[in-house]
Amino acid sequence: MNANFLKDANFQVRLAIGVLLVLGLSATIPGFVSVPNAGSIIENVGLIGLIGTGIMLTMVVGQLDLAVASVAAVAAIIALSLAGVSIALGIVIALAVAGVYGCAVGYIIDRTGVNSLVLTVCMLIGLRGLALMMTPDRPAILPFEMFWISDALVAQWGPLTLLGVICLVIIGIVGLAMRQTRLGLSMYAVGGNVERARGSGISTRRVYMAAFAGSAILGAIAGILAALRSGSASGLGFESFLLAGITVAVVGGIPLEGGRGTVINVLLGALIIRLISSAVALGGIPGSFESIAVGGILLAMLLLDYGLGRRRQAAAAGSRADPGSIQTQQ
Amino acid sequence: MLEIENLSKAYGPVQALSGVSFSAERGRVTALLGENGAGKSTLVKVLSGLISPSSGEVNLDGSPVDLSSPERALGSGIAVVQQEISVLSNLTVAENFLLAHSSRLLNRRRAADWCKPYLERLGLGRIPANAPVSDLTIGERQLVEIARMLAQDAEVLVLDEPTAALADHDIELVHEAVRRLASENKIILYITHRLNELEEICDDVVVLRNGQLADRFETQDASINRVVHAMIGRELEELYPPRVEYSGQRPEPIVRLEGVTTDDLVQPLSISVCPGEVVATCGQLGSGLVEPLRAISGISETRSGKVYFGSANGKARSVIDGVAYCSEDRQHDGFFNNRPVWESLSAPALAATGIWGFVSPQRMRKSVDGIAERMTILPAYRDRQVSALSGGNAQKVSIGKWLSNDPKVLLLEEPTRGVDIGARAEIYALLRSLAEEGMAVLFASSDLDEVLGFGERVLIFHGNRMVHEAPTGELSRDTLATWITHGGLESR
Amino acid sequence: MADLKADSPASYGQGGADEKSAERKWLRDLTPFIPIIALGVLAALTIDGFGTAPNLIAIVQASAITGIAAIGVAAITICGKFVSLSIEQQAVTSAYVFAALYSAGTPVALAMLAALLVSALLGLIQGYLVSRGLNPIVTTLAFGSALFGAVVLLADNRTITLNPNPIAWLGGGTTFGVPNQAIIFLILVAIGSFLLSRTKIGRQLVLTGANPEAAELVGIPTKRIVMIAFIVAALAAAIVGILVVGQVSQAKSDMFRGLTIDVVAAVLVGGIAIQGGEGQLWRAGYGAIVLTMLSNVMLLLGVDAGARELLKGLLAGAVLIFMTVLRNRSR
Amino acid sequence: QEPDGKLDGEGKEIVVLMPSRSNAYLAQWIRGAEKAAEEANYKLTIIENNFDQTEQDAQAQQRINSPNQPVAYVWWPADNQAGLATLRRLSRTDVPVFQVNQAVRPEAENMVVAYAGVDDVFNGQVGGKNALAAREAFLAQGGELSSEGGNLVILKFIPGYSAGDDRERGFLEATKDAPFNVVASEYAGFDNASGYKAMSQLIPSIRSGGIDFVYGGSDGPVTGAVQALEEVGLVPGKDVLLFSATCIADISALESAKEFATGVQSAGLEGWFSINVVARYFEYGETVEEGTFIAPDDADARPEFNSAPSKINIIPNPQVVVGTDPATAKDKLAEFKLWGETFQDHCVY
Ligand SMILES: Nc1ncnc2c1ncn2[C@@H]1O[C@H](COP(=O)(O)OP(=O)(O)OP(=O)(O)O)[C@@H](O)[C@H]1O
Ligand SMILES: Nc1ncnc2c1ncn2[C@@H]1O[C@H](COP(=O)(O)OP(=O)(O)OP(=O)(O)O)[C@@H](O)[C@H]1O
Ligand SMILES: [Mg+2]
Ligand SMILES: [Mg+2]
Repeated sequence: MNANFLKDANFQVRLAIGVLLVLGLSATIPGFVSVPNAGSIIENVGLIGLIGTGIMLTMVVGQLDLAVASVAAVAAIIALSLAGVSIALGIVIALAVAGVYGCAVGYIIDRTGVNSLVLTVCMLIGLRGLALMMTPDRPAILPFEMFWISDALVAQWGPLTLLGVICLVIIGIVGLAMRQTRLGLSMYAVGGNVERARGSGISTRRVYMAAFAGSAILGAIAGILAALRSGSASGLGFESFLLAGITVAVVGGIPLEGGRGTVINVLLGALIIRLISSAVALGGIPGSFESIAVGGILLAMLLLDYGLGRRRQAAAAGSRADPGSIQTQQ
Repeated sequence: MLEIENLSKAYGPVQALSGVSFSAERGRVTALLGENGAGKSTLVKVLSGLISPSSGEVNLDGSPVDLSSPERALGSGIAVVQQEISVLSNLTVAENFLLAHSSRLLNRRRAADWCKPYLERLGLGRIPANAPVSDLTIGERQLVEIARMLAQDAEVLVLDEPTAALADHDIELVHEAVRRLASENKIILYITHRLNELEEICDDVVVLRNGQLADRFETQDASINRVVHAMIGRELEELYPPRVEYSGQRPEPIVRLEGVTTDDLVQPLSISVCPGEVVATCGQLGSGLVEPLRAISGISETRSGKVYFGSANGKARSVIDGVAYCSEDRQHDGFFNNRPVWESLSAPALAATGIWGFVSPQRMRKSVDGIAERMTILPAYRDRQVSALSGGNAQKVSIGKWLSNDPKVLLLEEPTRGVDIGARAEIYALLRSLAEEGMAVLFASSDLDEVLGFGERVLIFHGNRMVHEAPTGELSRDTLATWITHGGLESR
Repeated sequence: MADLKADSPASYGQGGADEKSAERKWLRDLTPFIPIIALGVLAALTIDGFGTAPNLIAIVQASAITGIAAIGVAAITICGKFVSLSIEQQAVTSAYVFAALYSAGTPVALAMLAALLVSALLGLIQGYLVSRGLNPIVTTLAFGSALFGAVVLLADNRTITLNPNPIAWLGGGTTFGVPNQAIIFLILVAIGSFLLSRTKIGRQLVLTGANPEAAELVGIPTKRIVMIAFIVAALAAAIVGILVVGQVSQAKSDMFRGLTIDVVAAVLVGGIAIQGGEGQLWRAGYGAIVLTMLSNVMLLLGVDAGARELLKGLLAGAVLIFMTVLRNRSR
Repeated sequence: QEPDGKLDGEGKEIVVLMPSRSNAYLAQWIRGAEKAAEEANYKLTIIENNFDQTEQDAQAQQRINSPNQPVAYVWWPADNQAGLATLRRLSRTDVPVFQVNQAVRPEAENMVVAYAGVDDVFNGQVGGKNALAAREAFLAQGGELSSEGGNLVILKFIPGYSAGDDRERGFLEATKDAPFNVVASEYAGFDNASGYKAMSQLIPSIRSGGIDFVYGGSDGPVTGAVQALEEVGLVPGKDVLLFSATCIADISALESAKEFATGVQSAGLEGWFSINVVARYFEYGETVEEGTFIAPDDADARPEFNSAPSKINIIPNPQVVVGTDPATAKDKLAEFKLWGETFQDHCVY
């Protein structure tokens, strides 16, 4: 885990890309540089940032959670179906359900050593079904008199909306926890090498449960917020969350081998992706271009990290050559 | 005092420990010996809370200790260095220390000062606490791990083959640290395959065999024979097979390096190995001793110079040129852990025939029986997964697989690291007989006794260059030690 | 001394060990069949018209498309690269290539060949990237996304309809009452399984999945093998694309929605070890059949769509966990 | 200026928020829309989402916030219900909002200026008419109904897709006086493949009871069903009569009279009509007349629309009955014309 990320080559490149995008788009797209537009970009960076952060948690521990989108759908539906009773209650229950589910997945993975990728694919299928079951003919809707909530969420203060702020705060908290608690550090350890982490006296069970509960809850929050924003949640909804989340994490530079990555990466990735989508939204560019662009940038980032990775190995080999490397490095 | 009372552990069919009972005194270093698969690491894993025993219990100073989880074990005062290196290479040195720290919240600012003294104690003062572990050599990593154990100031310290991957001067540091701990009246369990470590630091000796307590005595009453007998249940006539004396001069070299340099070999190297010869490269870890082997096998790029095979020349493609290479990390790339033994044994032959065409599994299975016999791998195990074998037998598989396409050159890194004395004797005997059949054997080893005992000629490496070459007959252990530590005879 | 040493490992009760592990192995091999047997019994008892030949054929038929794609993907799984998430887009691509070329007047055979070649090329590209160490999941995900965009763009989002449809017999026809799709599916399963267990490349594919480093060291061309695995998967996808064009006589950009997930589910339910290195390709096709059977049964029982998905997911998960646990045990 | 019937938007911008054109119907819709925009001299900006409401919300948000606003928003929600809040936000801007393709929900009536496009209940009713015609033909050619009213299989689109349910509803309304005996109502997707899959799995359990009619939401699933029936030896057009509510892309079943009848819901026409409605709104003093206007299904030429649009504007969906005789089917199709364009022009894209 690289504490001082600014020194990190992967990070610098991505920062550069982000900056270039901003400049390029401001130059080419009319009305791109405007406080409200910045507002909606930040808001959506926050939203997919939440999902990305969840996926990051599982990537850091060397796993991958592919079920976030379905979890988001189920949670959102639960929250809104209970809105009639009390929206707060609905949200609490939805998050609780997500948390329990996440813990269960983490527990199973630790206990049976089953591959998380495929286990969560099964969950992806199953939970999507559950979501459809809960909304047989019409989506769950926010009672009309509660629409003030969704307006409040997107009301702008300068470049910020309540929705954006909530997301960013949560992401910030997660980031702090990852860096300042032993559990956080243990996650990086487990991601680095499970056996060694065990050997170092870490309870992998707690770590996996934390990671998957985390990703489930963050996914649920994202789902609920999005549902509140649009005032309803349908059984088919939120499917774009998965690709968005993974893209954000990878474009942000979180290696899939695990053991590395911070919320900073996620936010950066989210920014890059959102800039592209907002260009699409403002410019009315055909959607096929967007999927080409996103796929392309994803591949580009993979290749970039691959290249940098090899550079680092070469450096390591070099450092092995002269025993004094350690002093010279600093 | 640490009392272990009839501890048993079964892995499915395998009875790794059965009713082991012994006690370790405070202020003394208790050596735990036994051949591969004797159950040492299993015992350690139980003590560290990694696995729960089938039966039995452990008492510390009279009161039972809770070993239900690694944290609990640590909490009740047992700190462990596992056999496999377990410092995390994606974290910094300091973070590795923090992992073992008790508080839930981390204080990163203080971490550095906190772990400094422990690092210094193991001669790692030059390593900054925020250095990523992935920049350290294997040896350094092992030392960091021991330092981390010190930092946990536990009552009981268990070290599972801590020196297996270390070179002499590092080993000395470890011994100092251990002695210090003993003088601090701690309880120390020390596992090793290097019998010469016994008189160096150990006070008591406990020997396991097939998961049972075989013998227990104090070091001063220990003779090598007694130890060996306890370990393998019989006398060992000799460890190293006798040399054959050569009449007349050697045949043409089968491999020649001319002015070869690689990333980790800074000075052009020119050597040659003849058929029937057993040559050792010796040096400390990371001194470049493995580079000739890697250059020949084509694992490392040659920056300059040429590698000649017989008369032909060019980069080795192991199969085609009859070059067999076993890396130092057999678990990682020595065999196919989750496949039947016979598949590993037949893999090179399969690969040698290219990827197009048909094969019959039955015939492949048959074809390896000869090798398996020769490697003394029991029929019962040939259809089992390699993962069910213990260290020694696994090593036999990783070497033996090459016999399936009878190579001309055999390249082995640390051929007997972590292999018990009985299995070692077998492996030496085998290699010798292969050499007599005209195979050239080149092995890299940081175990001086092995080099002197088994090698006929030794190439000595220091600081990524070859500093000396001599027939082993002309070297004493001390001169060799001086060469590899100082790169010369006049000590600076 | 050799013999003495030799029986020391045996001393931990190997006899028992053998029986035990043998019986476990037997159990493990049976595991994946449990769901289909259970399902079959349940269905035959509860539903009239389930046991009938036409229905069973209909099931194989309905699983053919997923199944063919799945045995392709299984090659990737077995060589240790998890799965490809671009199957859907690959199938669409070759469907379009075939349909476009044919309606542009190219002879059928040529159009098919072209579709296969294009798909193989796409597979090769992904295989190359992955064999160089890129993560297969994300690589294929990204590649698929880009590919889909490109195809939709090139096809100008039009549906290409073939009339007359030259390969209707292939996609839709039947021989002795058995749909040709089903026959092709079963043939491919047979061929695949044979290639995997009895050819050099097959064995080396498995070893590559079992331990790439070791494979590399013993001289197995692991990179080439990975690329070949991806090409195989791509070809399977292409076959699927062509067959469906034959069946519905048109190519549309959204004609394979959800195929990828079904394929992955099939591979799992079939019980192929996701970490690679374990043979038996037929399991993928078998998994496809189980899933179809499941949804068929529930459909006949009148279970609604959502519940069907839920059960599908749970079943896949259950098989997966069961397999993993048994695998750990029998070690 | 005075309305002179000549539409001119002076190149002003109309923003369409709609699902992705990766679906052929939407792609064709867009072509029609662009045609209309060009005729009326408007600049058309199309913002696609991947059939995902969250994405569409974000896009709308973004567009609302951008300083240069269009003269009109055209709203095609990815999920009619889930899109409400965003629609509400659009309606809060002082830019007029027109909803298309997905019927306006009651809660949203005062959020949109007008609706233009298909009416799926109406489409369903056309399907119903087709059904009644089919039953007559079936009896006429001496078919035996397996039950009172005849056994019917309904193939819907996908779960949670309102248009499908509306079409079922409309169908049942139209046939409630002489109801069919619905033996199965199953989701069968939008295209042949999914229709085939669904039907071939249904057949075994219901065949024994007899299958007389199959009603599909569109030609897609029906064409698949045709094949499934043939595979088990049932002859479409003789043993079983199939019909749908609207045509889509694949007309092979109709040409061979294996499908009895359909309706012409033309994607291109809908696109053109929708934007034309917007243009007329501005031309005729930004007013709409109350009530519903169903565009006439003139055969030979596109009718003149020279008045303000209505609150609800529905495109025609004329019935096309090809009957059961393969010989005459092609000609019947060839005769058909709507707004001067052929069946092919409308239904193949
Ligand atoms: N995870 C496991 N599953 C099955 N058997 C195991 C496992 N771990 C160890 N064994 C078996 O238990 C026995 C004891 O293993 P252990 O690692 O304790 O031996 P050891 O004395 O440490 O050997 P070495 O000196 O090679 O480290 C061996 O026969 C080994 O094969
Ligand atoms: N055989 C070796 N001898 C000496 N040093 C080594 C050896 N192998 C690795 N190292 C050291 O480890 C550093 C990184 O090697 P490696 O690729 O193993 O890192 P890693 O994968 O992060 O660590 P690990 O393999 O322990 O997880 C190298 O720069 C080198 O300093
Ligand atoms: Mg051990
Ligand atoms: Mg490594």
